[in-house]
Amino acid sequence: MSEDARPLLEVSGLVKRYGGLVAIDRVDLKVPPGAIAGVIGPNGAGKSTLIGLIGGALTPSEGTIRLDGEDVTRLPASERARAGIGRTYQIPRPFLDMTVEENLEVAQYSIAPFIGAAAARKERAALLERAGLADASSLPARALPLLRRKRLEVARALALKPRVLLLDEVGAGLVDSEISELIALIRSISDHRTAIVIVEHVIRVVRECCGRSLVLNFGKMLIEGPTSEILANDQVAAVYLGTGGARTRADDKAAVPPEGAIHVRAPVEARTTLAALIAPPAASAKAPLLELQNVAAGYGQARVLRGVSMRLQEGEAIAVLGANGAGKTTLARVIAGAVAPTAGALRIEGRDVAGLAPHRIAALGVAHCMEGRRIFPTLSVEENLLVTARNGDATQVRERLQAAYDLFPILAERKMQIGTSLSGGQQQMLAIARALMARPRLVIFDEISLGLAPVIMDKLYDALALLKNARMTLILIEQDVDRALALADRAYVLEHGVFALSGAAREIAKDPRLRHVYIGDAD
Amino acid sequence: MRHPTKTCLAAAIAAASFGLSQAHADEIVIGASLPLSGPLAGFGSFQQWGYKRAVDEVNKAGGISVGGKKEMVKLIIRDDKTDPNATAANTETLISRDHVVAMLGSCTPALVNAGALVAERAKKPLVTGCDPLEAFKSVRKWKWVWDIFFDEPDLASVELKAVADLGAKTNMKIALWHDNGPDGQVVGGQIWPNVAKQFGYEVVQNAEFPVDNTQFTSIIGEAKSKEAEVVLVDAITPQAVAIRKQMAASGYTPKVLNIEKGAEPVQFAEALGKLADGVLVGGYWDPSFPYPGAADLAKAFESETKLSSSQHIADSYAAAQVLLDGIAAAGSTDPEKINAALAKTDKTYVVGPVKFDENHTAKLPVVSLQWQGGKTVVVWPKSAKTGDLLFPVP
Amino acid sequence: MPDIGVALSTIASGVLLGGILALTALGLSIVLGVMRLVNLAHGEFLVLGAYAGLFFLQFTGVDPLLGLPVIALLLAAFAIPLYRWLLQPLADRGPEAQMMTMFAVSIILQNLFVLAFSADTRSIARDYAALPLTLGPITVPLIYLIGFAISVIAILIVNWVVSSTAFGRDLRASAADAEAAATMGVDVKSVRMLTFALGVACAGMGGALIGAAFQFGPSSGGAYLLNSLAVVVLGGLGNVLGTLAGGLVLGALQSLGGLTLGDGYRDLVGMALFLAVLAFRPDGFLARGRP
Amino acid sequence: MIGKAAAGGVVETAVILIVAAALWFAPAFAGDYWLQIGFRALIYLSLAEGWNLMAGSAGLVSLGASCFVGLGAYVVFGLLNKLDMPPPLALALAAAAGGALAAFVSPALFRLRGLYFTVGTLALAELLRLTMINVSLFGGATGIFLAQDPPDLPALFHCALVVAFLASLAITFCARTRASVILRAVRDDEDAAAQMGVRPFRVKLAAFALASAISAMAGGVQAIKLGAIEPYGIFGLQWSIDVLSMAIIGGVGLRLGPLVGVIFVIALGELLADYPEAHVAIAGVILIVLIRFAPRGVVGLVAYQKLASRRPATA
Repeated sequence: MSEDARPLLEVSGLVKRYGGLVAIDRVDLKVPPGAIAGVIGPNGAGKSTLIGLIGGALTPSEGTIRLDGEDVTRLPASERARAGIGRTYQIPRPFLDMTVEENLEVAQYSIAPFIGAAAARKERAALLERAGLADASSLPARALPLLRRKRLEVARALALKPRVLLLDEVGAGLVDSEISELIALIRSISDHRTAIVIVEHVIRVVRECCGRSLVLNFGKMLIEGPTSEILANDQVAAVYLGTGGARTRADDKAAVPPEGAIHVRAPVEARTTLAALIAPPAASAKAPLLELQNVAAGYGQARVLRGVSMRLQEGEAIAVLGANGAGKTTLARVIAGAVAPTAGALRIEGRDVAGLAPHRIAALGVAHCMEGRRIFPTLSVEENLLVTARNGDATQVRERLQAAYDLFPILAERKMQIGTSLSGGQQQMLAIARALMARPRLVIFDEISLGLAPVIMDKLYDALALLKNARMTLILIEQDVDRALALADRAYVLEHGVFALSGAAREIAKDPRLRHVYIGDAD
Repeated sequence: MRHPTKTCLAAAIAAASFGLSQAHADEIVIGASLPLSGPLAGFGSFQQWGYKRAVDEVNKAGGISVGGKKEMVKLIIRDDKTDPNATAANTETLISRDHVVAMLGSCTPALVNAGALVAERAKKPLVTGCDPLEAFKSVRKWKWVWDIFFDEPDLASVELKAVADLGAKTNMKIALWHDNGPDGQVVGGQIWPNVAKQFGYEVVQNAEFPVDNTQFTSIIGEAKSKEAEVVLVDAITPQAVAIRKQMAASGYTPKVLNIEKGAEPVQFAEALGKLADGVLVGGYWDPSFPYPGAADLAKAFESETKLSSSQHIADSYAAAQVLLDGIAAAGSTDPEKINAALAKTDKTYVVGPVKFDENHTAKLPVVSLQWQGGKTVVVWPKSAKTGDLLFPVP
Repeated sequence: MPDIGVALSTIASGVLLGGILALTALGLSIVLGVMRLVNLAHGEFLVLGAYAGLFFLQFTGVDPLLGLPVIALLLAAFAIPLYRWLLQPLADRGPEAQMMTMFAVSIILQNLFVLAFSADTRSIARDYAALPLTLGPITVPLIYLIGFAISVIAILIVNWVVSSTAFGRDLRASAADAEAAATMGVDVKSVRMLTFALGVACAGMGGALIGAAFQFGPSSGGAYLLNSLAVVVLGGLGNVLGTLAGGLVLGALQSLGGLTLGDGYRDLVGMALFLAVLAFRPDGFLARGRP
Repeated sequence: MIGKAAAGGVVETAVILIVAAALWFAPAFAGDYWLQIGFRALIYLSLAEGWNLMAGSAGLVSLGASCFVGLGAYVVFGLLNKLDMPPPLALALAAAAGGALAAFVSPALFRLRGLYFTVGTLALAELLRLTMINVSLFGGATGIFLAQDPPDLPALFHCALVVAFLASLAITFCARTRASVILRAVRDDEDAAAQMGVRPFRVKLAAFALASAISAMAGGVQAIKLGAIEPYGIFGLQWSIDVLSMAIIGGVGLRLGPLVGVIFVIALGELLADYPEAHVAIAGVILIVLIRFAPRGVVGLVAYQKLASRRPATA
């Protein structure tokens, strides 16, 4: 990395406007060959937009992008890919109906249609080996779990033999051991001819890989410099990391929440405020609110849950933990009725509800705050909330709306806006409020903190704590073990479709086997 | 790869097994492709009745003597869905799979010609009754196909002749509207302008429209603004209904309104009710015609089907009779001999005398009909008339 | 060049006719927008509505335009089993399966029309359908104005249902993300069934209007399907008010085309416009630019 | 993997060659009826192969087959009547015209994805038909007659065989070589494919133009056989619908789908020909049942059952 080496990737004065909204505002970035640059910032700061602009999926409103001195600003994505810019998607988009190997062929044959078959095969084998997918080469991509799909994203981008590689949140959702593998992989890719740009929430990846980093906030460059300095910078910590992510330091009020959103009232007051959103406890609680007995479920021939049993009493909060692909979300979908169990019993207050349509289960008081938020893009914020408010008269619905707006005042401000025009964190608040609008007996929160900045996670968990105090029955499905265990009464740990561990949250937190589940056999 | 191949094989065998079901050796097989569905399904059902009746009558009388042996006639009818491609395909199938000795035609030039071209190529006789002669002749010099129908110039001039003859007075301004189908172009584009001039009319408008057009407001508006008191229209029934309604809704009522082709079936009057009154249409047949069996034919149709009769039962019935007589005269199922016998046809049928000219056409005489109270009345020529002209159009 | 009275009358009729076209297209728009289904049997539903109007008049003696709500209900009742047995089982099978099923329904219906009602051209003969309405130099058919008014009212009602009622909210939520909607408590199957019924009911009303204003037969459906598709694309998929605007624009431009090039070019102008909009404003010409 | 696919391609090409060569001699012993059926099947096979290429490989569901059939027919008739061109040359030019029209309209049609493309092709066919009807140069609604006498049936059969052969070879190329990977990538996710360096527009255009050229050529052969064309028949929606139902009945995206679909639909038509009053409705019912119970078409049904019986409930 010589000083006079001209930058391989040079972004200058980049602006992206959507109507009146400025998603990227005059961003500059120079990455010389051999360097790895990090881009960090809170959710909604424009990081993925920046990747889209450099990759060519989006067209910039202003500014230029140069690859090795050549202006590629106006080239479509395909031409940029051919010129040597490879990217991954934050949410992997493999070609689902093609095999893993064929996914790589797409890139190979598009840049070199006449490459020798043997050479191409060798190249693919090497790439798959490197990405840890060698055993899956002839599986259809659809069969891969999320984590392996992410690896396929990287392998596929590498098959382009890119000079500039853009990695968008490849670390999200990985456990420690996997992150170590990822870091090793990134380092192995980096050589003196390649420039890499990493957008990442997992700070460890940035810290260990990136020489220099850029912090984005509200589409603007906040600061740029050597990564170690950036991470030590107080300003950065304030906007991005909040309090450093640890609940223990939640007393630090200096952190300005970028979403500025959640109104946290005193618990007592909260209880009355939230009353409209929480179903009163059943008069006579004979049977447990929710009971699963040896439930098995899956998709087609893939069995994901292989017999899980659990009981949940009214007013309890439980956490369901486990590595990626262990079946956590499938469990949530089974309880919500989106996936019918293939075996076993699913009871709500003693009534067998296995195979009941989702809307019937919802009518029994089960609300599901779905993974990925799933905000209806054609409905306004308020309409999104009203969709679930099905079991009340006009007055009750008004009370619930008021309560939801009290919980998340930002939603009241934006109630006439289209739901998906909100930022990620705000959308997550909307998703939570929407689940509550049903005035449910039980809420399943599925990965509500995924991809959010720590400070927003804190705020969301504050809201959950209020709910718990108000004796709402909760199921937390969570990657973030510490947060979930801090809130839950009990926890279940899924491994390969069965509960490997269960018990009081405090016990589980101390149990060494928990670590083993995540690190030992995780995949 | 292997299993689907077997499927193909099985399907092919299935296809083969029904292809082999052949006619009995002691039958004379004739066939027809008719529009039993699609826009022209109305014509097709009349034709089907006419064809079947002629064949049934012959069979009731013991069949036709071929090579000294009486044989029954078998009529195979296929639906062409008002699609010329299907007419052609049906005709091919009739010839190659059903081994017909001769065929009867479909209806309207597009469909008839499609089938006729196949018959011509396969050298099988085909007699048709629903293809105006000029449109028929314009296709080619026919060797195997015979057409019994009216001649467009006759039909095109009949109404103006009638109007002149019956002494109806107008401002002599005439508007001509016609579709751009084969017969529409011949009648409206070529014949009418000349005939109108002959009779001393001033042609103030000559408008052409496609066969599936449904909006005629600008055409009607123009005629109205040019004060045409005589309007001649050549259009199929749906358009005829549309035009009449839209004329009324535009407040335009000429003194003489003639709608060729489309105003002919009863459905025209049924769809329009009172609006149909006064509309003139050329006809080539009416049960009142003094030909053998004319009245009986209409009565038989009406008692069998409970529907109002149409002139299409007569031309189809006559066409089938001509063909059957030709086979009988040939005394053989050899296409060459049947074709030669057809050329010698000279007999009076239910539609009048039939004798083919060198173009393989036999012209039917044309009369002027007018809708009055939901029924057609022959208003001209005086020799055939069954009622008086309603003038002007109410 | 035609005289000014003719020109004005033609354009005025065109715009009014456009309103009627909008009603005929409304059912298609709803079904296409919510269920992503190109309902190839839409034209046949229109024809069915026209027959319903005709027989309604024959049996009850009540004017079919007054009986529109009854006709709408009849058609909706016809649509529900159709959806339940034919379309619902295919809900997760991509758009082609449902589209082809509706095509099969369309040819079956056409065939049944011929068998049951003969292939005759029909028209609902009402006196008001043959009356002109004159305003200065402009003459338009009275029935066009009546049809236009009915159409606007029907479209406004449907728009209100879709944008301001709980059912409309469920409908839009199901259209956007069916799985999430179901999880949020929406009975997606019922919503889709009712949406389909609503679409067919609208088609039935449009058909009865066509029956009174124009003429129809068993095979008239195809032409109306294409015109309706043009209206829907002009107005934007699933955009109820856009359908009205699309109808008006199509009607006006078609009559301009008819005026300057001849009536034969009406449909040609319509199709050219349709393709142009598809090419340059795929969300309909009303849509604001996509972000 | 790639080796296997390539080997499959070689085998497939060989099979096509052998079958085509065998069929070449069919007129010597098959009766006229079988030649007529064979001709129809070959024309439809060409159209259905093209459709399958677009839909199954590039995700373009077309309702515009009639557009290119009609175009091919008019081009061939024009060239034969006005320039007295030899038929093979006229057919080649018809194919070129089909490809050219596809290229010309693709910027408009490809802006649209999914349903819009389908609707767009439908409108395009209608636009072309209306143009032919209204412009007297093209014979208006009367259409055009072929001036010369059409060739005899065996010659026409050979013509159709050549078109179907070329179509099958082209599809084999697209399905068995590297092109297939690129095509499927575009079908699955256009944006992601672009990020892999694939140029989706060109790929879709290539598939669309190839299918259109094949369709136009098939339309030309059909027109020569008819001897007379007019817009309502040759641009009829029936073509598009027939092709679509054949492809769906056979199995979308499956190599043998078009062949099986064509045989099935033609056999069905011939079987029901003796029930003219209800045959359309019966065909409709059969279509509904097949769509419902054979989602991947007849081929998919058979293949899946074999698979299921061989290894129950694993994978």
